[in-house]
Amino acid sequence: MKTHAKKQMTVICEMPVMHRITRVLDKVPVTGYTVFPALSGRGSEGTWDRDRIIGDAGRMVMIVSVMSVEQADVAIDRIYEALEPQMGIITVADVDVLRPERF
Amino acid sequence: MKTHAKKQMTVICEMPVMHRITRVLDKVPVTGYTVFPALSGRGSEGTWDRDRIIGDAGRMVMIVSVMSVEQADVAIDRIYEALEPQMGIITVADVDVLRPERF
Amino acid sequence: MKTHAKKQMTVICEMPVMHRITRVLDKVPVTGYTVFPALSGRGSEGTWDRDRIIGDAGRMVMIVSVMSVEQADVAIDRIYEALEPQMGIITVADVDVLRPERF
Amino acid sequence: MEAILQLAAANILSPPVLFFILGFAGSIAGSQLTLPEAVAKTLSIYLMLAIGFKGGVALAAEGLTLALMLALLAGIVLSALIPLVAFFILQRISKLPRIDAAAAAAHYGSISIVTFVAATQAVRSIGLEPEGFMVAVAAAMETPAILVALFLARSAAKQRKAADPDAGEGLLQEVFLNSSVVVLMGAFVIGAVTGAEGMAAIEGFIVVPFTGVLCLFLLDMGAVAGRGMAQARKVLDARLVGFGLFMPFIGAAMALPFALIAGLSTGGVALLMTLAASASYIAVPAAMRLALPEARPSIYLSLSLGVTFPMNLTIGIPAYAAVARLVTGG
Amino acid sequence: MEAILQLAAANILSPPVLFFILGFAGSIAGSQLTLPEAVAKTLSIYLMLAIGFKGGVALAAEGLTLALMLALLAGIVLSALIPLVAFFILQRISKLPRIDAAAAAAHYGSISIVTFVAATQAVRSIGLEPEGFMVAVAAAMETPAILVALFLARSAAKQRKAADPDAGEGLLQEVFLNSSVVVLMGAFVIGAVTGAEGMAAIEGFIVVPFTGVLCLFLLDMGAVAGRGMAQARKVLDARLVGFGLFMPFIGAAMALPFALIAGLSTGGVALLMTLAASASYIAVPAAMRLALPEARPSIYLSLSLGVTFPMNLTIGIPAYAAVARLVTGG
Amino acid sequence: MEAILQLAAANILSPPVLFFILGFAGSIAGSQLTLPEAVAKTLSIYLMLAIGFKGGVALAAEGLTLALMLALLAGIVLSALIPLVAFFILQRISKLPRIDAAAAAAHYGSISIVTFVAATQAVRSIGLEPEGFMVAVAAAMETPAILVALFLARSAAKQRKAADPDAGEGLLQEVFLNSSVVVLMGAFVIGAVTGAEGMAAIEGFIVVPFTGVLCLFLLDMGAVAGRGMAQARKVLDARLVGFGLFMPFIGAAMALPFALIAGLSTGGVALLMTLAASASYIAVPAAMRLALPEARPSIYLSLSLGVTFPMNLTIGIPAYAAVARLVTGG
Ligand SMILES: Nc1ncnc2c1ncn2[C@@H]1O[C@H](COP(=O)(O)O)[C@@H](O)[C@H]1O
Ligand SMILES: Nc1ncnc2c1ncn2[C@@H]1O[C@H](COP(=O)(O)O)[C@@H](O)[C@H]1O
Ligand SMILES: Nc1ncnc2c1ncn2[C@@H]1O[C@H](COP(=O)(O)O)[C@@H](O)[C@H]1O
Ligand code: NA
Ligand code: NA
Ligand code: NA
Repeated sequence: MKTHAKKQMTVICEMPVMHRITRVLDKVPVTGYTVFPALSGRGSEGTWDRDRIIGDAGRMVMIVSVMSVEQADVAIDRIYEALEPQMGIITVADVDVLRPERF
Repeated sequence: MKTHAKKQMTVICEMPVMHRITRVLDKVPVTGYTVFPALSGRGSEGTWDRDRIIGDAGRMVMIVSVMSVEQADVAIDRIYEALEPQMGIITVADVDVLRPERF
Repeated sequence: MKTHAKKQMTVICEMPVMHRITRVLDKVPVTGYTVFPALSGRGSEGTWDRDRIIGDAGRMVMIVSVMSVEQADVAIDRIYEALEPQMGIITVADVDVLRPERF
Repeated sequence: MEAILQLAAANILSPPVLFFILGFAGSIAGSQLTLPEAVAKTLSIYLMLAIGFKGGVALAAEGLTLALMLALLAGIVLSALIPLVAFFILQRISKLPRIDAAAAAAHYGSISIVTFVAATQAVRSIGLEPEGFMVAVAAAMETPAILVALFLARSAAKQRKAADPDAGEGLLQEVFLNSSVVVLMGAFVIGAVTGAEGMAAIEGFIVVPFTGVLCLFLLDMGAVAGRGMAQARKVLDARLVGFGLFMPFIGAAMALPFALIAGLSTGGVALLMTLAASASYIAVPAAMRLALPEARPSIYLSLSLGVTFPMNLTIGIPAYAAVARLVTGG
Repeated sequence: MEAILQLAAANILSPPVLFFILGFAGSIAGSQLTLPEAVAKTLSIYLMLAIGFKGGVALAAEGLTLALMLALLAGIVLSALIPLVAFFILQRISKLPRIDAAAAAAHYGSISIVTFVAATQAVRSIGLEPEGFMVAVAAAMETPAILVALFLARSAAKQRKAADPDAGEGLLQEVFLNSSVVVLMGAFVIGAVTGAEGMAAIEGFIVVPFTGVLCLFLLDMGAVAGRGMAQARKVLDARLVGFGLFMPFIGAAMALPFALIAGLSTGGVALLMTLAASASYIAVPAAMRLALPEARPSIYLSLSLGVTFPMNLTIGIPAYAAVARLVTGG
Repeated sequence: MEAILQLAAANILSPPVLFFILGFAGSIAGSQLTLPEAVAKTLSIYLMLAIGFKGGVALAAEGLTLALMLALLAGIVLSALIPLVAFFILQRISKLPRIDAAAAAAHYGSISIVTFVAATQAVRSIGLEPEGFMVAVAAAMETPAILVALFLARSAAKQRKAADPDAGEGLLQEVFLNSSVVVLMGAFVIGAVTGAEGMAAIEGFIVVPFTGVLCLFLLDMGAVAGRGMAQARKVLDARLVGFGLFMPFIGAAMALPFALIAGLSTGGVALLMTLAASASYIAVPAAMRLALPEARPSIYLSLSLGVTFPMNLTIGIPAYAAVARLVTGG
């Protein structure tokens, strides 16, 4: 089956910032995204653990969105801006997809 | 250390459909897969949030399976068929693995 | 925006072994990692399901760490050693990142 | 009539319904207030365990009666009949594709266990003692509707079996071993076996905090329903909303003669009407995603969760109870 | 003085505080003992629902009084005033950047609902009956501090609005519809509406197991606070730790005249002092991550969770209660 | 003999055991019925908190006795001795590699806290009052077995220390600070400190709903054990299954003389026998994954969870209680 080259953008960010990022994605616009909860981690501020913090501050999630190369070009700058002062990381990777009509 | 080129197949699909996909993977056969729960997301039908829906309909999971290029060729067609009328996305990416004897 | 080539190392391992792996990452050192909980899966020992096992044995997590190529070279050997007798898989993939100063 | 209004007011002003309204209003105002998935799932298991066990204990006191058999039969027939009526009405009043209509119809044949729990509570609070076996009737009504809906949709759905010979497997398991039926009937049997002694052992868990737990759960359900209603505004036209509001009364009306023939008490009549009036939003949607993936969940979930469920909880239940009292003179 | 020590001893030796200490000590010793996130979140909703409902029922018995209005006003003024004082002190005694000082100050204007719950429990256990409406005062004090902190930090923060015109949206929702205010005030209103009858229906859930649930929750909070304290050692210098220990007493002292003017009962005075003394660690940190991302959470969370919270729970509450008794002669 | 059968019947027909059987049967029939991980973890913390606290309160009433010291000693010795016996038997009757045998043996030296809770409940329901300090004995028996198993397996295991000097760290923490020991002993001490007064404050949480919560938890454990048993069929041969069924009786028999020497009451004797008979399935498996990763979890988890646990819960407990009565004449 023929597959089609797309970009997968992944943002690991804090829960309170999540909506800021998804609002950016909505405006690109991309066709969709999925958010995954993290369990624990370590960064420049030390370690954290979902069950050992309370509230949303410091709780990380991973936002995954598959999109075309053009959309990725637009999204990258805007996400950079929105996340700039915040903790977290942004990665872009090449993926092949089935059902290209969905992106 | 020498690494070995494999394919990572990722399917984001609804919970009720999950077993249909893993049954397909079992038959390829692949050596294994791991399923991750999603927290929320947006697609063509709008947004969803794990804590704001009840039941499994509309609840998405991500199935990740690392396999050889040959297995991926087989898996792709069958997963396409199984997922065809359903929501969700299918991606394939290149990864290098350690311990190739496990795939 | 300019992106920068990095390596994303992903380890799917059992919960009790998690700290062994993160200790290895701390020593490389990498700038951070994030751990995600798995829901269910299948491997050489058969299937498992988060809600159907008790305790941490057999419960899998995914450790994701983005790092430079040099760090990846170091990390790979050490993780291999730490995980050698254990269940689970190790993959390395190419990703581009924003904010390279964070890695 | 005055009695009916009093009943309705008492129902609306009870803590469970007020917490439901709180969740509903909060959700529409945009609050993030919901229980975590894991807890909501557990609370629903708790409610089923408690209501099942109490039903079983009541059965142990009452003994097996002909009414039980008749009521079970009535429930199964209703569950199979209501989707046909609902499908017919939907085809007439709306332009829904056949497959969406069949999927939506299935929800009305099956039941909402939370609506059943709330009705049991409400009916008891006005001094009626429904038959313990109504729990078994509820369990029996969960699934026949699904099979009828599959039959209704067959011509429209593609032949998925051809592609995956095991496709039906997951579906059948979903339908017949879904955990709500297992917990409900299991606790019912355990309650019947252990009787008053068993009740004494665990009433500190299943009776003492029951109404309060129901409040907490309905707070969450209110938030979910509020979201469903927001969705409903986008995807449902006036006719479909009308269907969601009136179909329950048609179901309840269909149940009335069955309830009387089965010789149920006033409380039992009210509960059978409520069961018939209620629409599923857990078991049937999951089955539909497998069996009729082309049917749009936004339609059937908005209808059952965003329109019918809140209507039943606030207006429906006191109305059915009032009718049951009128008709039986209870 | 002896009375104060007795009070302190009774407080420390009560099961809730002992379970807090257990969690705290276990966490420092390195145990993995914590409740899962989903459960901790639910327990905190339970505590707010219970305390809100009880407050509402009490209000229904007391009736609306002038004191209620005055106390609400006092709470709002205190919540706005305390951050200014805290900010001023922090600027004097520490070298914290302006933005960190503003963020930390906001926490002290807002409140910790768990501290409030524990204080209510402690105050009741020594025979005082605080006003039911103190729950509404607690809710009213949650947010003004946040707005004041934003004002304080404005000059330091970059103009994020320019980059994303919707940036404020999430923040306002976070501030005004955060679920603790909705549950607390919603349950309060429902309690006021359903009164003694509503209480009879759900006291098996919100009264019978209440203290025990609080123990379980404080076990978990102890573990979280222990971790916060371990963090505190790394990021806070002696002056900041001192701030975390003494600022509560300044807040409590500021509250005292307001409480007396509002004509609160002895229990009410103790609770208003506790509210003023307590520091937020849920609502305010989340708002700060959005509004002042450059402020370091390690500073403000360590202060409020690792220093102030345990101090209040063990020493602060009995001290405020003792002062309230002395001053009111209650 | 008749008395024994009566006891067994009463045990099997109690709600907790019936819910266990429901979960077990449902799981084998293929139902998806389980509690979410987060809730199951919390319920097990609740059970330990409640049983620990009750034990402490009982100790406060009884006072410290020589029997306590003797029982603690007996528990520790048994926990170290049983793995040696189990290892010896496994080496004789099965062809398990040395390392698998050592890992499995460790499970039988340690304990299952749920089995202990169920036994306490069962023993109380027939009118026996076991010593409060048995909780401390349970906690003391959790870990010695693990150390013995490491010793047994040492020759077989590779020298992992060489590769990672910190490897042992996680293990020791897992072994000595695992949360079940912390909760159990912590609640025990708090119960002993606060005594009857503390009990009055929280019995609405730890006594009133206790048996019902146990039912809910055992429903889930039944599902987990049912899955373990399905696994057992695949990986265990008849001899290993036989080991899983009979080893508990050997452990119980070993405990009997210790219990009598320590001068325990009838209920205490029954509990020490149960502790010796039970096999760990939480703490020890996690430790084994770290210490002996080459040992197959499918073997030791199937044995302890799929064979021994259900046997103890249904047949074992009433048998040990009956023997304890016979021997002590209680
Ligand atoms: N290199 C990395 N790879 C994966 N996750 C990371 C990495 N660096 C940071 N994180 C995640 O982002 C959070 C915040 O990190 P930081 O922005 O460094 O404070 C950490 O707690 C991790 O969960
Ligand atoms: N482009 C995408 N990237 C990541 N996840 C997606 C994407 N599109 C859809 N999804 C996920 O799949 C679900 C269903 O989407 P859809 O098939 O468009 O209805 C969404 O709610 C998302 O969780
Ligand atoms: N090829 C694979 N792709 C993704 N996950 C895998 C794969 N193989 C194993 N796993 C995961 O690792 C666990 C242990 O597998 P194993 O090491 O084969 O016993 C499984 O239960 C899966 O969760
Ligand atoms: Na119905
Ligand atoms: Na304050
Ligand atoms: Na044992």
